[in-house]
Amino acid sequence: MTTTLERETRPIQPKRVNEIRVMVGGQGGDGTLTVISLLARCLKLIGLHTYDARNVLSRIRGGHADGVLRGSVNRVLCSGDALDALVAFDEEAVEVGSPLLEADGVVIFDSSRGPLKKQLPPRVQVYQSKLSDLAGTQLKKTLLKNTISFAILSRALGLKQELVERVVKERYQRKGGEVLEGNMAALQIGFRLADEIGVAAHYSMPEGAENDSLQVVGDEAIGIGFIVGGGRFYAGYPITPASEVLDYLSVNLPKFGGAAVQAEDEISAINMAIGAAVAGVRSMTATSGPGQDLMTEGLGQAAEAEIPVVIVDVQRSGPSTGMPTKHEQSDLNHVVFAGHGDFPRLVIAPADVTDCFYLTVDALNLAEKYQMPVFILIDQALAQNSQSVPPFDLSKVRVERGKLLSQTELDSLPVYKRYEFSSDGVSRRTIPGMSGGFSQITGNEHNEWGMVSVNTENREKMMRKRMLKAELAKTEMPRGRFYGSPDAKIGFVSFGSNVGPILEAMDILATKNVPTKFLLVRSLHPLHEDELVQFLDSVDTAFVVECNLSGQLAGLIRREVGFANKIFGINRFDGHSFRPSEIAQRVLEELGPKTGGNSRNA
Amino acid sequence: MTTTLERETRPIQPKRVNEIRVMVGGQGGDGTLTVISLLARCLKLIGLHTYDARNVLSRIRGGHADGVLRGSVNRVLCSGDALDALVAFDEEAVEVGSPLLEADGVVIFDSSRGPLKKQLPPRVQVYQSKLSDLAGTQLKKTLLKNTISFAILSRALGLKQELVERVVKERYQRKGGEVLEGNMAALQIGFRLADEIGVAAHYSMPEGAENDSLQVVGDEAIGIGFIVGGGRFYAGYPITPASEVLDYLSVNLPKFGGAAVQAEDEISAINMAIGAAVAGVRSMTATSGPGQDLMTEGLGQAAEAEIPVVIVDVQRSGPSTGMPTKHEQSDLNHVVFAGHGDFPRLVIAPADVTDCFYLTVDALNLAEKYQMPVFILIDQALAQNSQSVPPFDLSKVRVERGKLLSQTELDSLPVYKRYEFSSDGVSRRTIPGMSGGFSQITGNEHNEWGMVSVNTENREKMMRKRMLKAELAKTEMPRGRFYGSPDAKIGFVSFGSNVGPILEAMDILATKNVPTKFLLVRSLHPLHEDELVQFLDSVDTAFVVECNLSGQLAGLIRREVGFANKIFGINRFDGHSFRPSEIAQRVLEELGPKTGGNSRNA
Amino acid sequence: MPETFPVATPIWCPGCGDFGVLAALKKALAELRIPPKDTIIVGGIGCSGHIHNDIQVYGYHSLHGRLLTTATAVKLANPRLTVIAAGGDGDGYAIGGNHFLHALRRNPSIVYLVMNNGTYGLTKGQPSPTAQIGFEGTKEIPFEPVLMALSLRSSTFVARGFSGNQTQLVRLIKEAIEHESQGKGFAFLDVLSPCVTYNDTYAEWRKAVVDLNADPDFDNTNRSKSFQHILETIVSGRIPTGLLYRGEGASFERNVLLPGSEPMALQDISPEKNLESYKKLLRKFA
Amino acid sequence: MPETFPVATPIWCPGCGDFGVLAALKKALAELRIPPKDTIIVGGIGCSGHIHNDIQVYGYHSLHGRLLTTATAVKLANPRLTVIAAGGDGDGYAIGGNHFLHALRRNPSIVYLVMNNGTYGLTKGQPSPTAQIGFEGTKEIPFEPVLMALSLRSSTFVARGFSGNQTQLVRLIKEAIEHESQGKGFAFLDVLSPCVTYNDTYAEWRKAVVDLNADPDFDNTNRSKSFQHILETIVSGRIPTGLLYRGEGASFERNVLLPGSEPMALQDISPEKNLESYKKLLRKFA
Ligand SMILES: Cc1ncc(C[n+]2csc(CCOP(=O)(O)OP(=O)(O)O)c2C)c(N)n1
Ligand SMILES: Cc1ncc(C[n+]2csc(CCOP(=O)(O)OP(=O)(O)O)c2C)c(N)n1
Ligand code: SF4
Ligand code: SF4
Ligand SMILES: [Mg+2]
Ligand SMILES: [Mg+2]
Repeated sequence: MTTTLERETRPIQPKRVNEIRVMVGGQGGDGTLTVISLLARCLKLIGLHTYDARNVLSRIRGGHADGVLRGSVNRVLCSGDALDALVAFDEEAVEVGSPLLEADGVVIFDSSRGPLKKQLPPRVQVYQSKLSDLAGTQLKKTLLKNTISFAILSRALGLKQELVERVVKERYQRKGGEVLEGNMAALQIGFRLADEIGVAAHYSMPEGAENDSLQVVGDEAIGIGFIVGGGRFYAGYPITPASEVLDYLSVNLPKFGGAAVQAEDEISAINMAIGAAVAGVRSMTATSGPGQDLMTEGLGQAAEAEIPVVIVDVQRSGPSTGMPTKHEQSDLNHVVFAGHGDFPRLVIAPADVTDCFYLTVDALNLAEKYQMPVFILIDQALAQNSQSVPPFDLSKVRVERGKLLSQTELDSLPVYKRYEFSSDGVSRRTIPGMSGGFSQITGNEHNEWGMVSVNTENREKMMRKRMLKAELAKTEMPRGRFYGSPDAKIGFVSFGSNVGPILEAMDILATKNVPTKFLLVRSLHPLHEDELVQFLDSVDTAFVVECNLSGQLAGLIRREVGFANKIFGINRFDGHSFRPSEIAQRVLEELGPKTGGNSRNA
Repeated sequence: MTTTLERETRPIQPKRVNEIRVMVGGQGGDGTLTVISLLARCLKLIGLHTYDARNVLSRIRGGHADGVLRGSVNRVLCSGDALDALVAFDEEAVEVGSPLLEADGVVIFDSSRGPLKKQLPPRVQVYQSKLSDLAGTQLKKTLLKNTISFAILSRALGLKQELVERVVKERYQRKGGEVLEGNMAALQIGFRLADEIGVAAHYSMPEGAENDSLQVVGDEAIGIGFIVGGGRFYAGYPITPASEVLDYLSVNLPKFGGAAVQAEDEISAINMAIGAAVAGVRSMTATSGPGQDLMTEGLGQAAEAEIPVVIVDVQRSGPSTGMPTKHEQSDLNHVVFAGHGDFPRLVIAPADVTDCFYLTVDALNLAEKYQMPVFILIDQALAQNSQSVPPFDLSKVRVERGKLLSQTELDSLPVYKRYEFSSDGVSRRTIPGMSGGFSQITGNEHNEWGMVSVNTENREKMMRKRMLKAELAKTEMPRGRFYGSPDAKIGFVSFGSNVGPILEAMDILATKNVPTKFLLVRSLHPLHEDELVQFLDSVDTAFVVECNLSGQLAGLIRREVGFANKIFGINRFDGHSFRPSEIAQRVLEELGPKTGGNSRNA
Repeated sequence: MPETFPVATPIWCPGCGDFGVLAALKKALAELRIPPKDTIIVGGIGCSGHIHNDIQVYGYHSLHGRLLTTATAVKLANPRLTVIAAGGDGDGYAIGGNHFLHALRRNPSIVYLVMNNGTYGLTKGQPSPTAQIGFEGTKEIPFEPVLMALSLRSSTFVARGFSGNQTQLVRLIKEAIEHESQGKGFAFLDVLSPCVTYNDTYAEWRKAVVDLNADPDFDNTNRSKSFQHILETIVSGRIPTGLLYRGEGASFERNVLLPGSEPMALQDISPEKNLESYKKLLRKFA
Repeated sequence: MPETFPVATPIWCPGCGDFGVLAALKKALAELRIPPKDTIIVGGIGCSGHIHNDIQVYGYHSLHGRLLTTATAVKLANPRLTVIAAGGDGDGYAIGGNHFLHALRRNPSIVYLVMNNGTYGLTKGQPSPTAQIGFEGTKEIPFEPVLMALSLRSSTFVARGFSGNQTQLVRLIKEAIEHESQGKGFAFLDVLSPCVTYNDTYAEWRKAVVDLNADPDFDNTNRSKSFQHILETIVSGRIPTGLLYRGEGASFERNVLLPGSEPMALQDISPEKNLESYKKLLRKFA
């Protein structure tokens, strides 16, 4: 079989760009996403920052899957609005990716199942060839089409061949043997193919030295933060998109004398986390919506019995089994309100991978200082998309264990009561094995000793004691971040991974002379009312941007600080993150012809 | 052993009353509460209405337990503020009951373990005797002290001996033999004892013919409503204070070809209810807080898969295991917000036993018409305290099955799609066994056929379809009830069993020249904003009365309609229901010296 | 007859054992002439748990691990239906283990097909309770569902098949469905169904499986003997398959339902229908 | 030494079997000289689940049915502790059944005492999975926890005692605690502990119990033989008691924890302590 790279004959001038956006699409499970990670590594080595996003189905093989990589001289926090290049292994991938292509974008198409059918705009450059067939005949492994395509892509992006070879080599070094050889051979085939028919360098990116940033996904950053923050016991049950926390900790916790247990279900997971905490270990569990539901009872137990435990909720499209691999931010109500009875809890919402690391350490400290459950609420995009982040600063990490007594401290006490009333509501803790520290820890209402009690006075005091802790904890909860022009009368309020698209939407709006500002909320419960009141007071219209239908953040804000008539919701709930342009567009639509006008209530 | 009924020598004149309030207190599990139910029966037979309340510990024997019975010529919905008579089997019962005693109240005390120590106010009449000892020596069964005390009590209350004998006979007829004889003998001993030492008739109640009201507790009324409303499948797991629903239905459902299954846990219970509903049966489950937590995932499944199921939440003191036998209203947030993702649900809050019956029928209809989960939210007091209610009117019961197709209707369709889009969001339902009605029912996001789908357009439409149903269902949800003077500027807003104490508090306030009005909310989700807005607009201060610490109803109201600056919370969370005087007192305190003034924000 | 949902193409990876289970199930249903309209498949959550999408019968996709308790209620609601629960080993033995235990205890007449691959396919290859020692670092001795099923004195049908042995599998599924249809109770059938992507055990399993029904010494009506035989087989490194135990006992629906009453799902529940008995309910409180 | 919580008076009804369990447990702990400060009792929810309040050791009152999974983690966190889980049959075999199964599968070194009375005492007498046929309308064959425990190939200690036989019970509890303390795995001890209020089985049980360890034919090291012996005993209307099975296998904590590492609960987790290894974690992402 002869391979032809059908090339159109326009002369190409490499475009100088500070940013490059590439999609690779094909069938789930056939390794197309590897191309994304190889490219990410290349770009890092020439000093760029990267962001990647994956779009897969809840099945292991087959069905459309794609990944987008964005490389930039600046840190980026979303995949943006458009694509410069598209590697497509089938027609469906072209359907999905081409609407986003820049007018002069590049398409690399695997024509093994026939030439490209889709009609593309005239300036789009299409390179097509039977990549899979080529890999099959020459390398006996059709999956190596990926590496072949990567070689071609690297040419179109103007990347140096040595760099590309180094990255592929590094990547398969450990596997060695056939795997390494096959991939290196595939690269050469790709380069030859590109040479043969003269694939042009369409882009030229600024090349610098490798930057020192880390490429990490949110789930992993939480895992790292957990270990560094002194966490030693983790229990979890597999679930998309939280499994990466389990995976990461299963490999890494044992090195530190810790353990990551795969529980039989999420009920077991949270109760194991509770058990380890009772014994004195910093512990955590992570799951997504369905698992969160099952942890509800354990949550109340941790609160009532005053047990420090960190719960990570990685939100996906609900309700119920929903769309397991898809993005959403619709568990706010659940994490803030779920569970019978009144009890304290803290809900922290990291907005980027850096936050995921530092706020996990904070969560561990808060849990132990205030002896209560602390949620880390993230979303699928933040959990699974990798970001370039500055190296985590280990010197900033503090482990604060609050009123956990040492044996010496305990020895000096005349009386030890696990739930002793105190001015800050926090009682001293002992752990089993300490002499003189006997305690009864219970989810029943109890007196200071931890003995079951229905005494009405005691009850009232215990309820207030627990609630007081949350009020005091609030003073240590992460503050929001402010962006934009202080004088703007149009504001955004949002949380989580929306920070990326919103910041870029603000840039777009600025170019249209719509100055905006933005309050990124990072504590969802308790809310910092002061920052919200100040912000909402200062704007005419506040767009509350969230990936859910009902406006859960907007609801929390109305409940806690009011301002219903200034709040306008921008909501998305189709399983995907916002795009910057879409947010800008919705704002412009809402403001109508004359910008800055007051908007109607959502 | 000789028994003496130590009697003080003031001459007694029977007081004519329209109402009588009696407490019987002793150790848990020793049958003292039987006295309450015997008395309730007597009062009904002379035409009075009754209300009883029980105060027990979460243990089977031992520890203080008491019951209060209130009989009145009017319907009463709480146990009120004071006691006319107290039967105390130990000193602790006197401690508990005596503070509530009227100045000229009566105490009947079992002095088997020594004469009464507690000093009581001078006008209180104490009759003490070694009742248990007497029962032990004369009847070989100390527990018969209860029946002895009942005889004495009946004298003090001025009840006719034949009536008392009839009631005791009726009560033990079925058990017959020794039990019946023992109790009848105990009665005689009691009467003789009373005669011997001349127990006076302290009260005289209006005696009429037996009234036709039913004496029912809320849990049972829900059980009856369920059967009459066409419910045939119930699954539950034992839990206080919801077990009575399981108990009632276990006995009665089988008679109708239905089944009440004791599941292995609450997760199983809700999934069984779902399974039966999928098969076409009206189904229900009931539990309390800890079980509700475990049902969270099932709730979302029912909503996403559009399965009609009724969930009864009988609130008790939370959080966690909390105080299992104690009253609270602190699951509002949970039932309204729990569960990951956005999905529709309905929350109905019956306020009295009559509501429990009719609103259960409504819940079944709403669940099936709108194909979604419907909560019936009640509280321990409503669930377990018995009220005299007018006989349920069976002619008012309708069974509306919504879009459940008959085979004939199905036959006439060209296409059948389980989740077909429609103008009201409701799709036609078939049940397995129908020909041509194949459907896929799933908790994954799905297309109209019920096949898993992540198509973005479909997703948005399906989300809106489900949410639309709740909006339309709202028009059929129970409206609130208004009480009091329309012109009053002081308002109450509340729900559930608080209706009793609030109505009486309003009477107290009226006597102090503080006119009030009251909106009793009966739909908690969706809320009827219109009635709230209208009510809140019309008052200066709204006291939101609820048995929880954090003001959950107040929070819901702020979230949905605002008015934060008019709302003032009256909260109780020590495990007991409000007393009328306490509510009145708190209002007066809040209003300060000049009534009607504007109050500060809670 | 209205047009109904288009049967889906399975989502499974090429070569997945579940294809064999689907094929055998279809064949068994067809050969037994079970009316599709009276059949409902209750799927679990997992790769395996999509099987109900691939057959033209009624389908319900349960919550993860909850298929058995749901299916039990479907049966009570309408004993005339053929109720088949089908899911994975993670679904059934990890998160769903308690419902498995209680289904065995109650003995409702439903078929339970477990596509057992020792792993969580859909979440990408974590070890399940039946994972072999060494798989993804597993150190625990694998859970043996057939032994556990035998340990409940109320179990009436315990079997194991292999997706790679269609003849045997079709036979076992047919026997399971017959057990169910005749109201004899819970027909439990664990099917070895390899996950070629994450835990490809085809070769090992093909070597290790042994059909105990082919052994004349094997008595599948004696609970302890069967237990012993299975245990010895396992200890010797082989995998016992076949109809491993068959016993008798009242089914759950028989124990629970009023004999001779109309299935709840088909009852006329209009209030007029039962007015007199409803009045009786009220009289108890008068 | 600080004054700590005052040991509670049991909440049980006079005559409740749980008094016997408490007495035997106290005796066993004392005789083995287990240091109270290194002992933690994890109680379930139920009448039985209050037992931890009645002994001066560390106590944790778990959620209903969750005592085993909690206790497993306590053990992993600090294997030096003596971890005793103690609860009811509703707690352990109904809602908690799955954790029972998985504790048997994982074999953590903890003692599990079930106060088995065939009923839900604290919620007023509903039948539990072990309720005898006829109790409160029960029609299902009672669940046999000891048979199920035997059916897991990883179980290492399966026993049954009777609250009415203190000598045997103390011996069994001591053996269970020794199994746990020596890190041999999960020591499961079902104790017949009658509920005199709702299901008073004292008389029947006293008649029916038989100590299998007294039978020279009984081999408690052979899983299938023990299974058979127990089953036959039950079928003949008697109740097998004694140490019913003792086997060997790696404990969960041995499988999971880095050999020789300091118990997690006692580690110094200040960041300085591990700075170099933490830096290594970061380098993986650079
Ligand atoms: C409550 C809950 N927890 C976790 C998950 C995620 N999840 C989906 S499938 C699955 C396991 C699948 O394993 P198995 O049942 O063996 O099926 P297989 O894919 O191997 O066929 C899990 C854990 C879920 N859907 N729900
Ligand atoms: C999730 C949950 N469901 C139900 C209950 C109510 N509950 C308390 S104790 C109990 C059963 C007790 O039975 P068992 O474990 O046998 O203990 P016993 O009282 O018989 O000793 C139940 C169902 C609960 N506390 N939590
Ligand atoms: S991942 Fe495994 S179980 Fe899932 S479809 Fe693929 S081969 Fe089958
Ligand atoms: S109810 Fe039964 S189990 Fe509970 S304390 Fe009383 S006798 Fe014991
Ligand atoms: Mg599997
Ligand atoms: Mg019990």
